[in-house]
Amino acid sequence: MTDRQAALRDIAAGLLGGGQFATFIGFRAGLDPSRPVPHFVRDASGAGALVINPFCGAGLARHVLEALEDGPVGILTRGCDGLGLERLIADGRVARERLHIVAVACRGAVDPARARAILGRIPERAEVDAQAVTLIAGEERRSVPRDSCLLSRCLNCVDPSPRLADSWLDEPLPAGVRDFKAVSHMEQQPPEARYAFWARQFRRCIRCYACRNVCPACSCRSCSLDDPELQERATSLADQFGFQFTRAYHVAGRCVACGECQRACPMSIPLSLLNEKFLKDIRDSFGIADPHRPSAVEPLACYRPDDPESWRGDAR
Amino acid sequence: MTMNLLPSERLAEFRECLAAGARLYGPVEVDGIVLFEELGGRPPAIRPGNPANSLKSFLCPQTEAVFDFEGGYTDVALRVPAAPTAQAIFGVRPCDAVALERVSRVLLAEPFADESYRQRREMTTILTMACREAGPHCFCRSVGVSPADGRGSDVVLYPADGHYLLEAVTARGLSVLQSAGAFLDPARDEAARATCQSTPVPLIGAVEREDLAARLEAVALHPHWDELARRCLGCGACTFLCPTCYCFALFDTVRGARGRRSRGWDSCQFKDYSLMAGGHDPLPTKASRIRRRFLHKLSRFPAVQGEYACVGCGRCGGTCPVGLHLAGVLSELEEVLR
Amino acid sequence: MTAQPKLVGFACRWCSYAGADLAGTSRLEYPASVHLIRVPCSGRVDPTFVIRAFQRGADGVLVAGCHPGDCHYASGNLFARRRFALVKRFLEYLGLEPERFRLEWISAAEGRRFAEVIREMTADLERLGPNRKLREDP
Amino acid sequence: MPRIGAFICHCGLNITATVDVERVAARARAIPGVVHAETYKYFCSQPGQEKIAEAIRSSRLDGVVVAACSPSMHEATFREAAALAGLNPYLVQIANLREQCSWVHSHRETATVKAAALVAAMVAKVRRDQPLEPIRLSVYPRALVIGGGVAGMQAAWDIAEAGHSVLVVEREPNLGGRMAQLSETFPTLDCASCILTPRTAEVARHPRIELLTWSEVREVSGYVGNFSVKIARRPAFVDWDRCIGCMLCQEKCPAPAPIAFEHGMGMGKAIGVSFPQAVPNRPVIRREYCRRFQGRKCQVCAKVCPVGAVDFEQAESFREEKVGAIVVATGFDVMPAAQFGEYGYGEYPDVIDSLAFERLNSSSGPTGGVIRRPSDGKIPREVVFIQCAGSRDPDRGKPYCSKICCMYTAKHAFLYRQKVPDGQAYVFYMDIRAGGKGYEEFVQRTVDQAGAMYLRGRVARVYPEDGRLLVEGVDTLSGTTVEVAADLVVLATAVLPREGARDLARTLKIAVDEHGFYSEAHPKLRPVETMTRGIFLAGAAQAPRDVAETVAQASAAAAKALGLLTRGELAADPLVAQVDEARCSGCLVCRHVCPYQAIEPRDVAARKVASVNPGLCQGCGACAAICRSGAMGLHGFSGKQVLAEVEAICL
Repeated sequence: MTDRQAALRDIAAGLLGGGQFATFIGFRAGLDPSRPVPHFVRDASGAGALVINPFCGAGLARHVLEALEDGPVGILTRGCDGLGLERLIADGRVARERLHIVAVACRGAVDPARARAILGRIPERAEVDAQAVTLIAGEERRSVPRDSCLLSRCLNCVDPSPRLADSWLDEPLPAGVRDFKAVSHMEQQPPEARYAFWARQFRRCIRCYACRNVCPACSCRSCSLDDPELQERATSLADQFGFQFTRAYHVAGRCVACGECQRACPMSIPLSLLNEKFLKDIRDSFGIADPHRPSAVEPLACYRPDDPESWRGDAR
Repeated sequence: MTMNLLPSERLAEFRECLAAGARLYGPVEVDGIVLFEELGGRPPAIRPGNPANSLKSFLCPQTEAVFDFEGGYTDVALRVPAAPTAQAIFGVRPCDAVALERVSRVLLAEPFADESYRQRREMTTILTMACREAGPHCFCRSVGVSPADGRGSDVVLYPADGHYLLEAVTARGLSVLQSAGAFLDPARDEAARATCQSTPVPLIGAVEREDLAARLEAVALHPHWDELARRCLGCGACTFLCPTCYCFALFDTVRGARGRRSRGWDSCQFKDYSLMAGGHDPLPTKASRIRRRFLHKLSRFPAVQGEYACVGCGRCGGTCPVGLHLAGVLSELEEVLR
Repeated sequence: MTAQPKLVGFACRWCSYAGADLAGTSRLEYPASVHLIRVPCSGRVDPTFVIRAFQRGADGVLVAGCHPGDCHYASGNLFARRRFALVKRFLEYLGLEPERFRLEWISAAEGRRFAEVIREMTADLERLGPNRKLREDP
Repeated sequence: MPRIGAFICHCGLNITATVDVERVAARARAIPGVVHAETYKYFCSQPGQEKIAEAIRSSRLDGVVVAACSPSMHEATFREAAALAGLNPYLVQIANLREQCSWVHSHRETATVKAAALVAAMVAKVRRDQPLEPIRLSVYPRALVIGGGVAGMQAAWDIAEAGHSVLVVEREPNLGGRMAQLSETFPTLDCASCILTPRTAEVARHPRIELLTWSEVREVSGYVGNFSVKIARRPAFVDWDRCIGCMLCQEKCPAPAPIAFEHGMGMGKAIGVSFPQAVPNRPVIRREYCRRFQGRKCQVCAKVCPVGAVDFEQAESFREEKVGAIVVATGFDVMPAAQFGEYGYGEYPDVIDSLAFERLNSSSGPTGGVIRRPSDGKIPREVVFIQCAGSRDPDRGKPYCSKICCMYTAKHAFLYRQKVPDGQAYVFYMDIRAGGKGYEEFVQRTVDQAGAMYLRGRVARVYPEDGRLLVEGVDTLSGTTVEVAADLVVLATAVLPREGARDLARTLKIAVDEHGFYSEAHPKLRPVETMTRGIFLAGAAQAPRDVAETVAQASAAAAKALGLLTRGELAADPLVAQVDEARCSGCLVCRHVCPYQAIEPRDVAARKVASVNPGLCQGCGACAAICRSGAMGLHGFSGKQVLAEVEAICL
């Protein structure tokens, strides 16, 4: 852990000191030790503030968009960040050659709220491995199952390491295969239960657009959701369904499953469950094994002459 | 102020009594998140800290009709919505109640009182639960609010072991206590209030109140706002959840010859928030909008109203996707100043 | 008489809209539930059009285009096929009944088929009753 | 504030019979922005159009909705009328109250409510229309004619004579098509080749006509005035530039080949031309019959060729050609034998189809014009002609009338009697359709002078007995069963589109009807145009028709093509995609879905945005549908317009 952090600081300092890079994006300690915050280092002397620990939860990919305005960017990159960067590159928003990707293998990030609830106080440190999470505060060490306190996106993660890298802080971890268990579970619910579930979730939406603003696939210069003729500002349930549908559909086939939308949602709406539904159907219908990993042409911008019409007959 | 004791086991009956004459709202846990919602007989989820949404959901709703219209371009009939009915909100934390008092300073200021807000405010009874434990993001003491603050409340409940001390703060609160008299014990327990008054708030960020406004103004043009803007995503989570943010925008929904003019929450953190018809935007950058939010809450609002437009509820810190906690930002600025 | 279901149809101008015209010139009677919106191609249909129809009270939505291989623009319906295969499943995932959304291939020569699809879909919608989903609390 | 006018057409009784047009007009008036609504019996008429024009002027309308028949009928009419009155023609929308409302619904109340909703949708749409100007396109002054039959040759000739160059692509080695297979033509009994041969020669000689036979159109891209065509030429295995047309190769070739031209009645050679007067007079090797290609030693043709033109290594070659207009004249096929089991077609050699009978009649045919039956070469004494073999038979064949059969059967019966004076022709028919100049008279002559016996009824079956064919049928006029012992049975098999017509339609991106015939843009008003601008139809590829009609239509198609070619520049529909550059993020996902390669990146203020070439764009809207930000718009079908229509319908 400390080795990686030291290496990261060295690389960042080197990049910024070399004069070619204007910004290095990573994390630094926050007000609360369980909530490090995204940090933008501008010169080599600031690299010492960078930290890596299991509380580093926020996605960093989206931040390169603005940072690139100042010049080339170095960025600490986990698997999810890497997919986000791939998305931005595929969308023509980011030039690969203007990035220096410092890859790190990630075993999962701790959800600070769940960790605090378990410990009864703010944890100061945490250790994450393939089996368990150890939360530490003062003299207290508590080992708990991963699924009790990791961010939900980390529990479903199949890309612990980025596919793009310019330097590595450690050995890459192998990629896995997404199982879409939560989507399958939802699909098995009766339609009325599904509707009741989503209506309840969408009702809560406050339209803060955090889900969109944090999303590496939502990098449009201007968003149709901001155009009142395309998306009314009203928040009736009908409008909430319209908004949620449009957000999810606009990332269909483009979502990298980084889970940032769900992490960012202040109302805890399970947005990943929407995105993953599209991903699962793309995998099943179009034979694309890993639809969350960006490809040259996105699945809805191409076709095969023999695409299945398996949905035909569903209605009758 | 009239004070009474309510035995803990009679709390449910007390709530039922409240629900008899008004829609009763309170914090409940739904899908793993605590929200103010209509209780509908569910037991309230009283936890340290605050529910995700604030009381403005009930006093300045996310969207509300201003009027309905019907007709063409020249001959239009208007219909204003029905007056609000009575509502009571139970389990409010003192900071949220104080926030209502702050918002009312603006929205009820004559001669331009906000009629819709006024009607709702008058029909709303606030039953506050003083805090015996602070939430993870609370910093009320940093901004002059106490865990036992009664401002903005009608009734404050001070929890003690086995009972609650009930204090009527307003005439409306008094009548609530009178109508619930059957459950109440006229005994007094000053200690309950004192306990809450001394509830420790971790004061994360250790915001120094001294000269805060002046010190903020001193860094108003500091480049650190640009750094904050790099991190900020420009979403509206902080403002929409903030109990003291009251900005709204008007919009029309038109359906053929009918339509509705509504108002809905707006956020100063949104691009185009202050875009003017002529194309000028006084807050053209994210940095300018963030700075505006902080200066408004901690300097400009106090300059006019004498109090911060922040009650330390901690929602912004708890929900900001990139950890832009108000107290955290202040401490960063302190660093910058040094 | 009871109120008819409201069926919003997006029809490609070359095939399905022309097929509906042929149903007209052939005087094939079908329910007045359907209201066609003429689009250049089924590939023009943005799924947000579909959701908007449901939001505003449509009981069913039909997207109709040329048969695969017959698109006037060669490939528009093949993009539509992919897109609406996903959208259809997604709407069902949100709880909507499958009968309420259909994607059909109807050529300019298939007036009879157009009438048949409208009859079928209207019967389905009548059986399901008015749609409240995507609009109202359960 | 918008100023929309709504014009609700009665269409005589067509709309008013089911829709209460006055109520529709009243509902329209209640829509904000509608300042004028009126009804009239025929808005498409001159007085009707004048009413619209008058309202545009007097009410200062900035949008017009005409609620009438389908926009495919009169959208252009009303747009022109509006333009004459000073309103931009693209501020006109049509609500389809006839084909999609009054004609298909009978309940007056629901039809009226629906009609009002359709009008409201168009009002919502027209409010969001923008005034547009047509796009100017250059026209490449050359035509492509696909098919070298009589239709293609006529079209090519007319275009070339008018001064424009033409490229004719023919799939067979030689020009002539179906007509070259015919013996005589009805009703005049002119020799078909006597008519066709001079025309063929003229076409071949014409300085502005280029012939590409033994070739096929493989790919077509571009748009009206600017098509790009990829043509594949099959290997002839003979260098036609060297070949002098002596046909020694054909003479000496030892391998017989059943060439399509003889329609099963005679054999040709593995190398050679289809018929003696073939143009171009150049042979091809049909490799499936050639001994050398079957792996045997032969090469006789190469040995006898005086100029060494035989080239067994020749491969398929391709060329790209640019043309401004395309005439499709691919002709017809007849229904294959397998369809007619009850007539013994394909089973008994003396049951043949009419095209085979033409070959037996032809003086250049396999029998030298003597009618001999295939089985034993005997001159048939009794011939039964069965009409409507596959036509007018919705259950097992085609529902349509093949149109030419009544006349050519009469011709066959007539010619047969001329050649076999003691022979007897019997014709089983359903109805005699002899509309046309001199046609009915000709049928009468066949009955009166040639003594043909016309029997109204269907043939139940044909079976062999004692070397003859027994034909069992019903004479529905007398109500008796009829049995005829015939030497030869001739079936008037149904006319079908040419094999491969559907594939070509896909290549050209034009529509076919349910039977595979090419669809015209309008059955009455645009009968030779397709829905794709710049592509025209001639001959039986569109529907069964005879030589005279084919030639007339070919000239019409030529005239339409000339209308384009002579202009040099033309105006195209401006309903194309356009980019809001301020909103475009430059992701260029639109490029992937554009079928016309009409989108290119463009640098604007140091960033990349999508840019649409309006000449290439055909307005399909795939780009607009996939653009998430709404930066890609489509004139006439913008997202906001469609959403407004949806909202209006759902009110």
